[in-house]
Amino acid sequence: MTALKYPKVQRAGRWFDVRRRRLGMWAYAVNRITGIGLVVYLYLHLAVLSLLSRGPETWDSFVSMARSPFYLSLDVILLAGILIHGLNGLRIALTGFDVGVRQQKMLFGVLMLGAAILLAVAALKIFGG
Amino acid sequence: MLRPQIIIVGAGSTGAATAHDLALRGIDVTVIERGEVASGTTGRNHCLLHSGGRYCVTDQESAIECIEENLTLRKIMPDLLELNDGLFVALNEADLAFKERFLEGCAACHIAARDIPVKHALAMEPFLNPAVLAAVQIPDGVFEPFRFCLAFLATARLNGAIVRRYTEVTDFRCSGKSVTGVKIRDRVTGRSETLDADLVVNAAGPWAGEIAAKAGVTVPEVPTAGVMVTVDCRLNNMVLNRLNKPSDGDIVVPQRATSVIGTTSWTVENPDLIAIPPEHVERMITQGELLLPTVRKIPMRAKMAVARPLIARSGADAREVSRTFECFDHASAGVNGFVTIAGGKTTTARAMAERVSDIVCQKLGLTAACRTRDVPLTSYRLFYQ
Amino acid sequence: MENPFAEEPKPTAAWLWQVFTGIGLVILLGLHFIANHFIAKGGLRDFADVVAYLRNPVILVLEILFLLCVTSHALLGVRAILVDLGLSEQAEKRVSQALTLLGVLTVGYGLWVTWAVIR
Amino acid sequence: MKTLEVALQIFRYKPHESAHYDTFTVEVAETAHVIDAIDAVWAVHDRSLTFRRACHHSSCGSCALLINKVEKLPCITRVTKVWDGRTPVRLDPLRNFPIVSDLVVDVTAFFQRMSAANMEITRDAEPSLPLTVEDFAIAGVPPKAVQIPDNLSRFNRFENCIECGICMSACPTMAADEKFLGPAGLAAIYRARQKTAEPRTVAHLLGLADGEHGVWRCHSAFECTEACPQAVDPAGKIMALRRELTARRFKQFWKR
Repeated sequence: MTALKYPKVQRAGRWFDVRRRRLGMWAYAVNRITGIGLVVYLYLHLAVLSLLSRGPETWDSFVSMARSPFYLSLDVILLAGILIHGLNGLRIALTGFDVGVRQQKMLFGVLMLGAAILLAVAALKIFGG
Repeated sequence: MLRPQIIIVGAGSTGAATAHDLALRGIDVTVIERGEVASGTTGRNHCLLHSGGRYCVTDQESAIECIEENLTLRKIMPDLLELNDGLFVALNEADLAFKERFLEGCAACHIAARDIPVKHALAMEPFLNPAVLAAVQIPDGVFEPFRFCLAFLATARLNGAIVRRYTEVTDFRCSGKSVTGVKIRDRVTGRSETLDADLVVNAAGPWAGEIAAKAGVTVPEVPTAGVMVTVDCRLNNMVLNRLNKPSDGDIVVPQRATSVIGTTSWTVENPDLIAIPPEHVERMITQGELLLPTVRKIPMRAKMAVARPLIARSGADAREVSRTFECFDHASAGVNGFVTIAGGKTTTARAMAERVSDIVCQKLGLTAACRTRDVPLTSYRLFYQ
Repeated sequence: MENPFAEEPKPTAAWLWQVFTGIGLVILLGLHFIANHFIAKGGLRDFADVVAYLRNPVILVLEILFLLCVTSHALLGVRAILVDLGLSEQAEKRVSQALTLLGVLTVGYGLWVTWAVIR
Repeated sequence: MKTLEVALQIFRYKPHESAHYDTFTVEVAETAHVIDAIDAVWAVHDRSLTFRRACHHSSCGSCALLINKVEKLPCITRVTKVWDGRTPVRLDPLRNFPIVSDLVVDVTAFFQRMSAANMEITRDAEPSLPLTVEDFAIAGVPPKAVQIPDNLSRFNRFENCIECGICMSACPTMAADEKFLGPAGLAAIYRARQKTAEPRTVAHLLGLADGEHGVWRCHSAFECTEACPQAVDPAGKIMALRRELTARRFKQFWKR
């Protein structure tokens, strides 16, 4: 008897599909997306740091470029990713040790609110100098 | 000589238990079921493991069968039963007057019955109507019909039985006056084929008449529907019965986190499609309320209706028809190699299987004895593995 | 039929490491971010500043710890995503080996950059 | 009897034909459940339709499927809850299971997982009536203190888990990782572990859950708990197992 099985690729993409799913699923998807983004950033960052080995001039010219508003807004996006991933990570750690499991949705809400506030403060600081 | 091939039509409790019985006797069996296991009458069961108390006054033959099988099932499927006993409670003077007859009936049928203090009953059943006047505790229990059948079939399969689901019987192949095979259609592949059979056991419940008609014989069966209503909270630990003759809505069976109130009774034409009359549902709630006053406040979780395969006895109404079973050897109507097992209830499925298997063996000239009383069943989960 | 789920699998500490490095990151990344992008004038340090900063032994230890934490956390995360694809046992092993190698290279590179700055 | 006409768009698949949807319109009682509508399609329109069902009251767990793309038990889902009067109610087989035919899925892998822990289906470790606030919350009934006198035996009761496979269908991890023990399988290990204090059995049960594809594979999406029709809370059980496994690991570490 030949049973119908959906292709692996299609199934593997399910973590991405939040349609008709609930808050926990969104948290999972967002965590993954920010996680992937942060890994990419990590290696970019490490690559940029190699400029340090080329001496003061190279680095300082990079720093002056990176102080432009365009780079600063990229910083804000980075910070958003870090805050979301980090605070959601706290939810995963806490619930993973059986703390606040029943309140996980509220926990997520509170943590994301915290992330938003921190981001707003940080953005003011970044652009306000 | 080739090993005899037996085909069983229907994988409800009777078919499943018969497959197990025959397989245990070393006979090759194939079960043909048109849907999922227990998708007919057995599935939509009240889940009551009868102690016989319900019939000990009106139908002692059934009551004795029930208590015997109740004790046997405790041995062969101990893990599949919720054994909390049952209470028969009196709510008015008429009920109270029935108590003596009930206790006598239980004694006559060897059903252990204890007349317990009302205070005691209310302590065990905090949601029971506080106006209760008397309570008798008897060894009722709860099973789960789907897994009940799966366990029988899983064990049968370990002993070589074949179970074909989503396969329906379209016709019989006859040679002269004997049934020699079954024409089937697989509803998954769409293919039709004919299976050889030395004997066919018709265990199709309320559809037994329809199957028998394909072989040109009749079964005196009355498909009788009943409505059951499930509420969204478990209100009783034990099975609660009204202490009186069986009537509509006089029993509440707990099932997992719910309570199931049942039942009504009316004759139906087409057991495939039964419309649930809203007034029957309302009657279940009104009657259930008498036993458990909280019932009406709880949201309804499900309601179901299914036809029971009661055997007709001339002139009797549905409640009076005996709940016992009967085995019909259609050789008496001129068709060989074809027997029907009908009536009965899930609690007595093993006994029905024993009876029909004895007849099968006798017809085939085999001497293997029934062993289902003592052989414990394997895990129902193995059916799907 | 053999039941593949009835056998005890090899225990794993991957998730626990992910959580512990994650908790470490919340602290270390917090410090790293505040020190390098908020306290520093204009959100970034110039070269001389970086050198002075990293020559502080406490900072140096913290930054190296941070490097270890972030690398393992990131690569454990990548590994989780890859394992989630439903790999064969063989492929799972190869993914682990490749990511371990990548981790060692990453940390080595990080240490080299640090050394290049403070020497 | 008040009736309504409902349109069902049903997933169809047979090994000899390609997958597609068929739409049927049936008349059912206003108070009917989705299983009654499926039953009517089968009884009136198309006898080749295959679907699983037995109890019609959420105790067998066989009828689970996707109603409008969400995992539900059609036996306890009212037609009026999912039918807006226009868009056909879409019925699909459960996800993450091989599809045998139409709405029938192959549950072998699910029951293998349930067999691993060998969880009994009766439980006796706690009072059977809904004595906890949570149990009452399911029923929408305010909690009421119920005291069972000590001299009365405690009652046993069937487990809430009806092995319907809904959690396995809802779990995003299960979708890709076929080796994942899954919500119900892990919850079963937790229940079996709760029932015993025998050190070797406990070690075995915890050992079953301790692998790469055991408790640690869960990504805390909590979809299983959200979808479970029986309030089993598999995600909560996974987290409880994680805590015990973590504690055990620390203890072992310090003992060395």
